[in-house]
Amino acid sequence: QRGGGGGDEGGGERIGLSISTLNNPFFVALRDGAQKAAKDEGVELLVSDAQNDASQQQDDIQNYVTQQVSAILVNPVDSEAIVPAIESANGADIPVLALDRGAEGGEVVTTIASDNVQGGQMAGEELVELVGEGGVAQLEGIPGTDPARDRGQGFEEAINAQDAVEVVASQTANFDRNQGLNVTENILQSSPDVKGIFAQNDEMALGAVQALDERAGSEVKIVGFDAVPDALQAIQDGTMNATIAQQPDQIGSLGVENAMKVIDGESVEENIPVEVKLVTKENVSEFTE
Amino acid sequence: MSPLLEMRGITKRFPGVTALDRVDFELEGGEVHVLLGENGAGKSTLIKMLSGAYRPDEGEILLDGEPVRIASAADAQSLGISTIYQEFNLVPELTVAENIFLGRQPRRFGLVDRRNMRAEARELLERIRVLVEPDETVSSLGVAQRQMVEIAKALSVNARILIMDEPTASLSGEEVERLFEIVRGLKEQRVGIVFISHHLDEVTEIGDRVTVLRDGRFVDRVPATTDHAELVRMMVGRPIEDQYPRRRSESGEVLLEVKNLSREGVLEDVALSVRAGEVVGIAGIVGAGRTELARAIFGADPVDSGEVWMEGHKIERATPREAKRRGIGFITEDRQGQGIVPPLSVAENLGLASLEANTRVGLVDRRGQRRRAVEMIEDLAVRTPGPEQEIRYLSGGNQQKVVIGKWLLADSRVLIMDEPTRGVDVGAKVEIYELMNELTQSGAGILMISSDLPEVLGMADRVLVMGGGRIQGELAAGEATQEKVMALATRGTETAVG
Amino acid sequence: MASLTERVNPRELLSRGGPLGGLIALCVVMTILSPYFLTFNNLFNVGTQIAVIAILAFGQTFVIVSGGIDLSVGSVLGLAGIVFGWATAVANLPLPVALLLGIGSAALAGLINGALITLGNLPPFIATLAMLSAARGLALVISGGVPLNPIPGAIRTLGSGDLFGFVPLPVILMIVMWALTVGILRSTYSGRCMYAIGGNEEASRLSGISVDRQKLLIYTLSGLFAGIAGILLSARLASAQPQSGFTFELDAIAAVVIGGASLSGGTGTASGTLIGALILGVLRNGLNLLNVSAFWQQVVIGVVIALAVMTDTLRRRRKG
Amino acid sequence: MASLTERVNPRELLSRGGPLGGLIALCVVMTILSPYFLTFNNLFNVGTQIAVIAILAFGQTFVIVSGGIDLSVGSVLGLAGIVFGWATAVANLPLPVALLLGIGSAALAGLINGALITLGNLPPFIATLAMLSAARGLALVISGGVPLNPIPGAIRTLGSGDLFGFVPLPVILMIVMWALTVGILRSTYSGRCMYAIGGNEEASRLSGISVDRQKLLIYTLSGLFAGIAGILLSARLASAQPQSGFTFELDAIAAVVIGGASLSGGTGTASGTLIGALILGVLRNGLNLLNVSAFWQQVVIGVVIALAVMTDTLRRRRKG
Ligand SMILES: Nc1ncnc2c1ncn2[C@@H]1O[C@H](COP(=O)(O)OP(=O)(O)OP(=O)(O)O)[C@@H](O)[C@H]1O
Ligand SMILES: Nc1ncnc2c1ncn2[C@@H]1O[C@H](COP(=O)(O)OP(=O)(O)OP(=O)(O)O)[C@@H](O)[C@H]1O
Ligand SMILES: [Mg+2]
Ligand SMILES: [Mg+2]
Repeated sequence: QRGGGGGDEGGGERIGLSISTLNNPFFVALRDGAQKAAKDEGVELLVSDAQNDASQQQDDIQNYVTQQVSAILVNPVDSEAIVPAIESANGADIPVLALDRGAEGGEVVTTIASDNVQGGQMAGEELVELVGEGGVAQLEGIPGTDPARDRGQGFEEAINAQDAVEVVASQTANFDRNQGLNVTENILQSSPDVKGIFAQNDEMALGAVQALDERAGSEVKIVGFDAVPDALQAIQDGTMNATIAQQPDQIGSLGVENAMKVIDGESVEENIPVEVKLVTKENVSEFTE
Repeated sequence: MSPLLEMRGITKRFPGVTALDRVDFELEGGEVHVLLGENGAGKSTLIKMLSGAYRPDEGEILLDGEPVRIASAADAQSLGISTIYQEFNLVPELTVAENIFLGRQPRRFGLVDRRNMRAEARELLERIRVLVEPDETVSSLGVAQRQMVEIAKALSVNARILIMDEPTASLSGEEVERLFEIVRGLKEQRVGIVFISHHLDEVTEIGDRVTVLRDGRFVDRVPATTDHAELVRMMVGRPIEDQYPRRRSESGEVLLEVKNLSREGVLEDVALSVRAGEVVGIAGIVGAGRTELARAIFGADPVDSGEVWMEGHKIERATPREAKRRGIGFITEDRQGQGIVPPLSVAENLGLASLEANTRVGLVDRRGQRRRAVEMIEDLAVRTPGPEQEIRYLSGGNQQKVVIGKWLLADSRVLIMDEPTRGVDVGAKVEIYELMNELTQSGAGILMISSDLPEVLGMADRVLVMGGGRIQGELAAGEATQEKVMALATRGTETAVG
Repeated sequence: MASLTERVNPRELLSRGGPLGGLIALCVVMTILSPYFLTFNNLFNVGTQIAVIAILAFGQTFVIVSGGIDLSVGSVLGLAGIVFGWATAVANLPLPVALLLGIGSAALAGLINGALITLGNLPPFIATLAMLSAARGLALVISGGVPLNPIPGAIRTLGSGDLFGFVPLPVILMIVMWALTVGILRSTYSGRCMYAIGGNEEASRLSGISVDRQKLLIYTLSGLFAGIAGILLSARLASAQPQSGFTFELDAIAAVVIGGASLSGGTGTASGTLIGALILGVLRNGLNLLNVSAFWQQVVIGVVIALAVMTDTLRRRRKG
Repeated sequence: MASLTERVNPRELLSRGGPLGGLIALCVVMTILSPYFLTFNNLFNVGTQIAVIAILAFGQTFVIVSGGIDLSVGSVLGLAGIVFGWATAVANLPLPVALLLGIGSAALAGLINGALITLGNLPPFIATLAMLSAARGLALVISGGVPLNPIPGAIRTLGSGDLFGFVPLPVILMIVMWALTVGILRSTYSGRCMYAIGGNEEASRLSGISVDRQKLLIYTLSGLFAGIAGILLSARLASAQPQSGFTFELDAIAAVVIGGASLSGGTGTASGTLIGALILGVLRNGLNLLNVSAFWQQVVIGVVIALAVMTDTLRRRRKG
């Protein structure tokens, strides 16, 4: 019965946005993006901050359900703990859209998140660019986790797309800086002449920087992922060459736009990837504030 | 017709030791066959071949003339062999009832039938007149009671062969009598009984035949009526004239003084003193509170009131460490649980109490420790392949010697000995008595707790008799007799605790 | 002592079933501090959240009572989930077969633990540590590192459905497993053997108990319980995750030990373990409700665990 | 046995210092499989990588020999690093003071463990589990969850520098700590008490050892070693990470137990622990050199750990 009412250009529609936490600039940006889009779309956007508290978030969503909002945007604190909340929304047949993090259960119309595959691909292409030719190594994240899988997939696609650069070693360092250091040291034993390293997150990349010390960034190119402050610093210092930054504001705006589509009964993709950006010495200043 | 049990040419080697060397043994139904031998002679090892704990390296075992293979305790049980081990083999966390029927719990519909088990246990305990509740956990029992539970456990299977490895070591007079009644009953039922003990009078009282072992070798098989001197000669290889060679030395100034020591429900206003050169004996029946008294004096248990003075100094914060530093030593009655440190070597165990004294700026004088240990091993004639041997592998009696040696090395000026010769062979006993003499002559004092009355009467200069947690009376060496002691001891029992 | 008579009425529990006192105190404090805490909804919520750990911990109880330790339960849980997921989502086998395979693989892992310990003569810590690594690896190999779904609806209901419209099925399953554990520990021959072996292995052997066979059984049971927990978890997540169960072993062991069992064996009860799991669950749930910052949460958890258990041990000591 | 005369010549080690046989076998296999393994460079590299775990494990050896367990070493390591990082990077205190604070905080954490166990009468597992959580939380609170750097150059050299141009300083530090541990265990009063307490606590107490005081010392030592390891780790990473040391406790305990110590106490040697750490290190290094896929690595690690220790226990058993 609801949803058809898209006639009067969405007026009176209300969308609930439940954010995992706002003590993190990434999610603040996500909210801003959503609010901007809401203004453009002319809908009312309710925002709640779960402060990284799963059960708090359940209550937030429960409130949205009782307030009969037209759609719920949820950025789960925990993709497992969120399931009951989503199910209760499903029960009241309010469409739910997941932002940045997926949900492990319940019916989610669409999941809008950074495109880790694309990020991995960009990183791969950048590394090929930097290295030119020769062997490179990959530091994998925790086996079996989504980011590890997607970033790895993208990276391999980029490498397979050409044949000047090949992957001589690919080992897991579990997203951990210390293991990044150890594994890199070990890889350097078996393949002393690697020209570059792609680490599936910046922590491991910074570990690699330690392992290579003065060779880092110069003789051996290092590309990371996530654009954490330490990594941006390293890029400025030239010990790292590049990393991948996500675009939280876009996740927010796309969330609202697609929520409207759903309300108006249009169908949307099950997964909506959001562009990621390559950070290099040239543009690093844009990301450090 | 062939004997009930026959062991031929049994040999058992352990790293560094040949415990048994081609030993023969036989047992008739309805006979009590005593195994006699010094500590470390191989008695326990021999019977462990029958109970399935060890397998012989050589030799064969025949039951009713049929060769049998006893690979596990289960095998032994199915052959009708039941064993009371020298070391306690109870599960402290479990109840008396469950320990008795361990591995054989009565079941209904595949489930353990508690009620039934409890009933059977109570029935059994009453039959052998042990006053413990089937529901008590073993950890709450004293050594004496534990021993009785072990006996009940062994009796709970109707065995054709019953093996008893020093069952009387931790029992006092009347309990021993109770045990012997049971044994006589079993003889009626043609049960064959292997009986190990270091008390020769028990041998004559209950035994039919005696097999003597020495250094793991078969010495001889004689009727139990053989006189003690002869038995001792076979065991030790030399005659022993005086079994209680007490050499009194004129007692000097008071070393240890205990003033009105009391602990709720355990000790009641106990006062005693030990002078230099004196052996003070404490007699009493099990449960009298002697062990508790000893522990209280040594600071091992808290007390409600009372003072302990050592050489004129009041021991303020009563802890074992303080007591030790003041020069008190304590040989506990529970050797396994409180005496030895099983994984450590003989030398390490010997050095334990003197460790602190041999430490300079935090560093232990290990060479000295080791040298002293080696000397002590010789002085006490401890049977061990070497000072490095883990003490858990020593025979019971030899472990006891090590525990005593530990305190000798800590040169304590007052030694509290709780059942010091429990499980120690006649020869070694005399050695320990001689040691007590040397100690007292060198001006030390000894407080000797013992359930072995002849020992108390033989060695003590003064006898304190405990009952119901209080000192019921004191007897001078001259006037003390079994009767007088027992009279005093039982006077306490109506007020007995626990 | 616990082994003697584990009744389930509170007074007994107070004296043997571990730190019930601590749990009650904790609940009282939470009720005072947060209006959300003492609601049917939230309590069932806690129950649902601890169900998986509790079932793991029940299996662990067998092992710890018998004087061993099983570090592999977390990984084995993951393995069971993946095998089950593979059987349904990839091989499209009928549900019963899939369940059999999932739980069976876990039980097999447990059996191997037992074999390594008895035949291989390895310390339980090493044997199960090896399995911790191997089982996790296998789960990754089988799944290719990706979550396997969909999980059949029937199973998903087990994760999210409820009885009489308000008792969550995971809680039901947990209670069933608890009862089963109580029964095994109290009334079966093997249960009694666990206490005996844990209390004095040599004495047990000399009493004719075939210790090795019992140990094989004990570790197999632990694996079996881990398998059931694994199915439940993938039911709740509506997907089988190769990583699920990571570091659960610590929670499981903690629940057992907080519940009053001793790692040296011979003591421990199912009810104690349940209380241990509840303490952990209530604590985490409560800290969320009070929305304590993530960092301080860990500090508080540490402090509260210590306090909760102390109430227990100090009381015991007072009792002498 | 081990406790009495721990010599360091290979034959002794073979019989007491844990599975040296397993380590040698492992090295032989690696040498055959990978040309890069048996090079000075790589061996030192292995040494550098195990240094942190080995130092943790040395501290853990004291605890395990005395019959306890310390789960908190990983978090305490992290805490020490963060306190040190805060002192240098945030509070700009002079290096010696910073070191004192960092290592001191770790020792204090250990002392608290000891107090909880002796005065608080908590099982070591619970006390140190609580500390595991609390110390991690504190590290996060102090650091605000972000890495703290820069670490002063002098310390960074400790992480990356080397002696005579080829012996890495972390290896030197590890060897020094090993020697220290050997000395403490073999020749100090407290060292001997550790074996006694682990072998039979009551007998030790009744031999006049003040068990409580010794335990306080033992857990403080474990904390102290964790502190030193923490400084070393932040030196290697040139940054103090609030999360560093996560799950290290498992590696540390594993190294000790693989090294032949029994969790029931009374046995264990510094050399055994070193061998245990080396087995873990060589294994991971080798798998990297062979570029084994992440999934299979875990399977292999599990299998090899089991095999390595079995060589040891089976030989012991053969000796009867
Ligand atoms: N498991 C073992 N390992 C090594 N040596 C052992 C082991 N068991 C016994 N021995 C040695 O075998 C010999 C015989 O020991 P056994 O216990 O049979 O003596 P025993 O006659 O029972 O002495 P006691 O009267 O003191 O009990 C002793 O020298 C003992 O050290
Ligand atoms: N009748 C009893 N009831 C309860 N406990 C007893 C009884 N008899 C002995 N015990 C326990 O046995 C142990 C030793 O007995 P206790 O010290 O009380 O007297 P004792 O004279 O030293 O006995 P023992 O002759 O065994 O040394 C103690 O721990 C005590 O608790
Ligand atoms: Mg014997
Ligand atoms: Mg006594």
